[in-house]
Amino acid sequence: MKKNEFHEEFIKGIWRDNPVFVQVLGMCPMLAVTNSAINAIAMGMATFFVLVGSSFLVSTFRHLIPKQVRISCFIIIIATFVTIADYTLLALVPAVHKELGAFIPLIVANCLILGRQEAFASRYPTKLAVMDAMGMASGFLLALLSLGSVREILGDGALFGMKLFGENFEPWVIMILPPGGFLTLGVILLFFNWFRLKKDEFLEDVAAAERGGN
Amino acid sequence: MKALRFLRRNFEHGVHPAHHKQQTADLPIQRVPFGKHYVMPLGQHIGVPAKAIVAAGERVQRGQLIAKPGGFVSTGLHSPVTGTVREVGDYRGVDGRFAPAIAIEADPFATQQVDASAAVDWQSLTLEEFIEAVQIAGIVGMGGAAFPAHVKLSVPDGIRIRHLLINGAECEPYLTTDHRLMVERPEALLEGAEIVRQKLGAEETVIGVEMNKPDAIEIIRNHIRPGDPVRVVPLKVKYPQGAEKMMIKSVFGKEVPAGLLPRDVEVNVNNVGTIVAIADYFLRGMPLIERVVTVAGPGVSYPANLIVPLGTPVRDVVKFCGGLKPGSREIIMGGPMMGRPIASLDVPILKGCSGVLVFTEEQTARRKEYPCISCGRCLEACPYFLNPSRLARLSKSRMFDEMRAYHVFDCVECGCCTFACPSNIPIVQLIRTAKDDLARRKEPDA
Amino acid sequence: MNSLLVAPAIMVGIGLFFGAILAIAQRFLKVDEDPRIEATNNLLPGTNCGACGQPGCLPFAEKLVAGEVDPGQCTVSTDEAIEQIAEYLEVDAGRAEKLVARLRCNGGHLQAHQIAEYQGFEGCRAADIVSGGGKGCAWGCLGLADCEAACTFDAIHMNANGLPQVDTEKCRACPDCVAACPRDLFELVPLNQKLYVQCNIPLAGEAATRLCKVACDACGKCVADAAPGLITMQGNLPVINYASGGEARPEATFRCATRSIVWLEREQFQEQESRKAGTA
Amino acid sequence: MDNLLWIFISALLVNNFVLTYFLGLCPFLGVSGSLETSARLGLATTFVMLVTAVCAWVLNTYVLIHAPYLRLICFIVVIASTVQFIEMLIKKLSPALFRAMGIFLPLITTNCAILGLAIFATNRGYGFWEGIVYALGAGIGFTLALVLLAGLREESELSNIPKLIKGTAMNLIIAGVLSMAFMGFAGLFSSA
Amino acid sequence: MKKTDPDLLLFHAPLLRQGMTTPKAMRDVLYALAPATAASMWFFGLSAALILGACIAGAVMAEWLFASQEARGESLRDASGILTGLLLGLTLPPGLPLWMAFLGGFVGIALGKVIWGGLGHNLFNPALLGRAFLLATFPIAMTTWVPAVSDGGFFQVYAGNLALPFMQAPVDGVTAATPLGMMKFEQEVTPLTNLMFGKISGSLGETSGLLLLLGGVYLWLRRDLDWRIPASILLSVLIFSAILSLVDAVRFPSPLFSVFSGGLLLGAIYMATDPVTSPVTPRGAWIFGIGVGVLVMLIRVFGGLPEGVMYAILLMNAATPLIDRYTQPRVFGRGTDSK
Amino acid sequence: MNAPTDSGASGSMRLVLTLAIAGLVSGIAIIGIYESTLPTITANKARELREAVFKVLPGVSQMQALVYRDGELVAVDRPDKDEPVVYGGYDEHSAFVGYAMPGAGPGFQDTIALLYGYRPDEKNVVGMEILESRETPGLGDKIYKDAVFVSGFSALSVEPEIVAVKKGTKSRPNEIDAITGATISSKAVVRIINETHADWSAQLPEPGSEPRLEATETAGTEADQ
Repeated sequence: MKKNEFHEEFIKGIWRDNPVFVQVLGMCPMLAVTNSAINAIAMGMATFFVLVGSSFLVSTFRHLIPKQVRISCFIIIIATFVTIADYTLLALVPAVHKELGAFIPLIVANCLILGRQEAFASRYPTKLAVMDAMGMASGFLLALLSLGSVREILGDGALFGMKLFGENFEPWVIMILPPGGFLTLGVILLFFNWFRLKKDEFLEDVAAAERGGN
Repeated sequence: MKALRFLRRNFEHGVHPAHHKQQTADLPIQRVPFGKHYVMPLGQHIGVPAKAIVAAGERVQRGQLIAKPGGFVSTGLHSPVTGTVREVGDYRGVDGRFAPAIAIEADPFATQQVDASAAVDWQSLTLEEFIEAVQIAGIVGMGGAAFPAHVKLSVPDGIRIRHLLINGAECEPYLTTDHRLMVERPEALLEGAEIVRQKLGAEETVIGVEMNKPDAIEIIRNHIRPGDPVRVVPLKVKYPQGAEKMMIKSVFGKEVPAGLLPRDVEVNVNNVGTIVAIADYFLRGMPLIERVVTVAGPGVSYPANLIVPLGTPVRDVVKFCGGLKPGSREIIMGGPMMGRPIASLDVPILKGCSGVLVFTEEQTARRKEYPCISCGRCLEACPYFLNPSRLARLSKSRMFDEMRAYHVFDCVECGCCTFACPSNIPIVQLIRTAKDDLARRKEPDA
Repeated sequence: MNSLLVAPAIMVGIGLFFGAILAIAQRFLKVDEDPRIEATNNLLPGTNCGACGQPGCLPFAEKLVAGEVDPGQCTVSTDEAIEQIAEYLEVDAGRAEKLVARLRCNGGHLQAHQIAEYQGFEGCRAADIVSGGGKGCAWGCLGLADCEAACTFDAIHMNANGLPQVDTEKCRACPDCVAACPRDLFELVPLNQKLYVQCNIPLAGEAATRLCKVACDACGKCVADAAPGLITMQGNLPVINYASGGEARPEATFRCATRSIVWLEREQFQEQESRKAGTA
Repeated sequence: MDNLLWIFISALLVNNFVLTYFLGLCPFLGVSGSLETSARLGLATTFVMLVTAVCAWVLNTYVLIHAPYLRLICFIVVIASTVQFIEMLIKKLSPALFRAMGIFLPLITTNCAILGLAIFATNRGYGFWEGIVYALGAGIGFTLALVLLAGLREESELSNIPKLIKGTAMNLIIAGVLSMAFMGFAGLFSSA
Repeated sequence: MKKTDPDLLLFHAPLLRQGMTTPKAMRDVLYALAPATAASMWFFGLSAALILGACIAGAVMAEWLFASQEARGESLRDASGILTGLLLGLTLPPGLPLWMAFLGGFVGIALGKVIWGGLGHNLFNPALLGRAFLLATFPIAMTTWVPAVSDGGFFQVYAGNLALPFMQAPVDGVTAATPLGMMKFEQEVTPLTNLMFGKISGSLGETSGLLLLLGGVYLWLRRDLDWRIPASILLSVLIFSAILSLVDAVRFPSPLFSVFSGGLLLGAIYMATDPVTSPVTPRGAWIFGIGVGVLVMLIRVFGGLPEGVMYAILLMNAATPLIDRYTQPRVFGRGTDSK
Repeated sequence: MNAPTDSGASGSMRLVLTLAIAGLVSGIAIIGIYESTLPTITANKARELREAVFKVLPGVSQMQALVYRDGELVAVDRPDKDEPVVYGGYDEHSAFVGYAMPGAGPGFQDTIALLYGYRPDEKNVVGMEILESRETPGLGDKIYKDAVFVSGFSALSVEPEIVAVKKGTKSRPNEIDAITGATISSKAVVRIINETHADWSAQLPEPGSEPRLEATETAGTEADQ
């Protein structure tokens, strides 16, 4: 039972409550840095680190933080983690950091992170909170990666920098430009909607069949 | 500048439908023989329905008062025939709904004469008595709206009427009732106009006639005695020239402010038929029990201009005109632009019904509706300068409340937009739908 | 410069400075408002993300308290938090009985005939203004689905007979369909009131049945068969008065020749619904 | 002067915050449902951006030269507090103004466009006036994008957009098209 | 009911209609474009036909693929998809690979029309959307211009046309700059007669100014076109460039050059006037046109691109809902306060 | 939720204290990470800069930062913030070779930042490297991806100023072929170099009297570690 619960918290973030595809949160980094798969992963990892770290802290100290200043405290905690992530990336992978540019500090303003603190971490015990954060962050990472891959494959004919289609491929430049970000995410959401619609239809058909059978 | 506009005798926008009047324009008015069944709905006018004062089985004379006005905005009702009241009950009306009506069975042996001695000496009446007489006589606007005439004639204190404008435009295609009245009864028209002008204290009478009726203009001009304050103003042929406010714009160059009435620009507008009816009542003692109806359209075997007793079922009228041609599909009460289609041939002719038009499959073949491409033709057509395209889109999306901001209630449903629409969108219907919804939802607050 | 000291010093300084300013500001600039707004706001995530369409959590809370929005519109909150808000705000609004929309007409295509063909915009109200849309009965359901379009909960679907089928599970008894119907056929009725009159024709006898096979002809048998006082005839239609004390029982419907008074188990047009399910 | 013009045009059109930097997307997608709300939010954002530019400049000049590593945390805390303070002030002083603009202030605080403005302005080493102009351009650009999207969305409410697409997917695609149209401004005044 | 009665029809008045219908209007635009289309084939040979064909095929394919079953035949019959394809094709360079042209038509309809709910609901001009997509996606191919066919005759096909799908076009030997490009980057002015009669390089449909004007006059006579829009676009471009050339006649183009070069005529007469995506109110049409004109000149003269008609129209498309909203006509009998 | 009732002085104090403590802890954490990553980051930056300088100034193996102070160009250890700086490049014998001059300005999309090598003795640009740009992929980005264009800067006279001409029409030493289809971006690069050069030309000393390499400040030693 207990195990299931953890499991559940983790899974829901990846699929059922996917922060990007379902809740439509954290769009700024989502679109800005996904012009290549590598950038997407770097951003995803940074977000993962910040989200899990701050969820852990917030959940641990949730009884000590007064209600009125909780948002300020959350922000301070998040900003600290972001700064840490920023400097770490800068030191370890300067090339990637240069690509991501100002968007690493902007993780602070990602509603996903603050939202999880408020909605989950500040109300639930540490273990659950961390599981939830990991699930959400993984879902976010997954979304970033899928968007980044699509954009890189079409926009550069490559994935993780490796050319896929040979030299003569005509890249779809728009994909790595801003409009491509909007359009790709729009189309992906479309597919998501379509999938959910089909699923609902399927479930309804099943239900109707059962009713008919009875 | 103002003088120039005066010369133009026009209003802005509007449309130019083919007028189709040649079918009946030269046919003299005929009288329909009396039939058997008559149904007189109590609410033939805008406003409160009349109150029946007869009961089933009672014998009534032609011209006898059978219902009293139910309030101020209400008129009297007179029996169109001599006969027996069969029932006071619910009958289907033009709008498809059932409403209280007096059903009368005509006496086949009666002479159906009206007592001419009932004429009233209008000059001896005070203004109040005059207005009450018009109300009892059951006279309403005969152009189609059926607005009680006496209400229009009651001018509040402080407002002065300087011009009596008589509407002889008859801009609706097919219809020729006013045309024929002007040609055949110019004396009655001028007599009636004089009565109303004197009672209102107006300075002059202006008769506005579209230029496609030169014979009518000619005849009326010939009947005007020198020195009479009457003039005939020929108007450009354009729909809806006969709409009250459009005509005022054309004739006087004045725009009646939205929400206000012609009297606010010192004008009183009456239809030719209304004026003739007033003359008939005061000079010949005949209340409003019959009217001239144009029966025309491609589905009618013998088109005609007819005097029809009110309450006559459409069926009898059509039968008199040789019945319906095969393939007849739609029957419209009134003109083709603003008239109402009827659902059943048993619907009676009412006071406001100026025409019975029958259309065949050819005219009514289902028109494919295309999406609105915002071409703007409706805006160019709307004489009220509304944005019909947007109103229709809002109505389709059921965003009725938003339509207020686009002045949906200023729409007079003249049909210009729908006429002009290349996508065949039923714009007027959509606007009426919204008005209907808005009006109904307003009630709980009031 | 000793950065090891500078950083904490600045942080503490900023923290103290703004903490103090805000604390003072809160004291002196406080504006009185509905305490429920504050409380609701505290239950919200406070992310001010704007995903709900409101400009922030506080405005959302204000709208919540004003009853203009649903707690569920906050996409960031957890389900529990939403429930909590709903509980907090609805303490006094506990509605015991579930109401559903019922249609006062049973005259679909099969029972009530058209006297003329309607052509134009597919909508009840639009059709109604064109001489009543050609339906013989001037009071009955036009079957052009204005209610289906108006229903925000997807609870109304037109059935094969051209009548709106209300899904009692989904129906939230909002008055949308009541307002949408140009013939005022919908009413909100408790789900457990099973005796129901399905006709709106104020005519009696043959005049009514000529228009519709299932019209109430005002014969009065149901009045006689029901508990005394439960049903009365008003304007040629039976009116059921539950407050009269008489028990509503199916017997009242047994002698109705036109089936215009019925005993509802759950859905209103059961036979069509089961047929549809069977074929699906 | 040329430089200031270019900074302004660049932030306003060429590098519109929403359409090319994806900043402030949450309100862009969330609040753009109604035109009036959008316009107000846009104006309020522009105002906060101006305040932020001043704050950022003050912080950069007087505080952060001693501790550059505190940039992020200082920005966010100071901006948040300042905005909250202004919000309270407005609420007290002018309820009308508060209703018109103030209710958007908290939403703006955590809007990444604001933080982004501070960070970009710092990265580019903008001085006081450059920062102000940049904020003005970015704010008006944000308002422009928001109002355009709101107009398009309100209009598309009347269209029969397939159910499948309606909602965020549609808004994103509209934003994508807008972003594509804004590409036409590339290079504007850069050669002047 | 007595069976002798005919089955009456209820159809809301007015029963009378004027003759014009929407598909007829669409076809009128096709007819109006016929001379310019023929000219494009005259100048660019078979390539022109191939590109136009590919665009139309892409557009129609998207229409067909995404339309619901019942709407399928309809959307094809109203000719709007074909029109979109044709218009798009006329804005493309003659040497463009065919697969790109096809993609442009497809995307134009899919993103520009289908997702909005079909004809009449789109807020952006689908043809221009397709072109904007292509320009952003394949910037090189879309800005590589080839000179008109010289002696090879009609059946000479540009090598670029036949590139395999998703592959780059082979580098064509000869390229030529458009008059606008030459003006912008080399300050070289092309003689006006060449602009009018098409002896220039450029996109398929923009080469012959006179034929485009001819089609415009036809549309105007047929009342299929809101004359205010092209009038205000051309006027504002004329005035704007007149002022500029007064300032510096060498750096800035002359007014007539501005009007006849590039896609301005094509855009002003056939794209900006797309009724669906332009304001419906008369005052709105003026504002729209002036906006397009000013933006075109702004982008051409001060921007980074030689041509800005497409972007100008798309941007004003985006502003159309706002323009429409704030330029509602004054209602009869109401003062100027009407919203 | 019971906050409004007990918002006395103690309540406020607690809020302020919580914030202060949070700030304190966070400050310590940040300073920790900053201090621990600083050497690496500094080294990275220095290496990048050095590589760029060496690239734009062929034959250079040592460098130092130079700023213009009190009417002359002097070598500095660390230039002040907002102080314009050039880098002097020296060969292995510590002889002056040329300047590496950073410039920035508006490009097609956004600011372009670049570094170019300049040899005052030849009055030639001898190399150019784009440090930062957001030019259009496939077009504008050729200003650093197109080898032909970049190599065009390996011997380019600045007298009277550099001129970008249509591809294939270069005929004078101060002309460079622009990139087809990316004229604006190419011209932007040229303009940035021209402007930077104009800014500095008065401040650079006569050829031959450049500041000497200050041995203690060789950038080379640090990077070798």
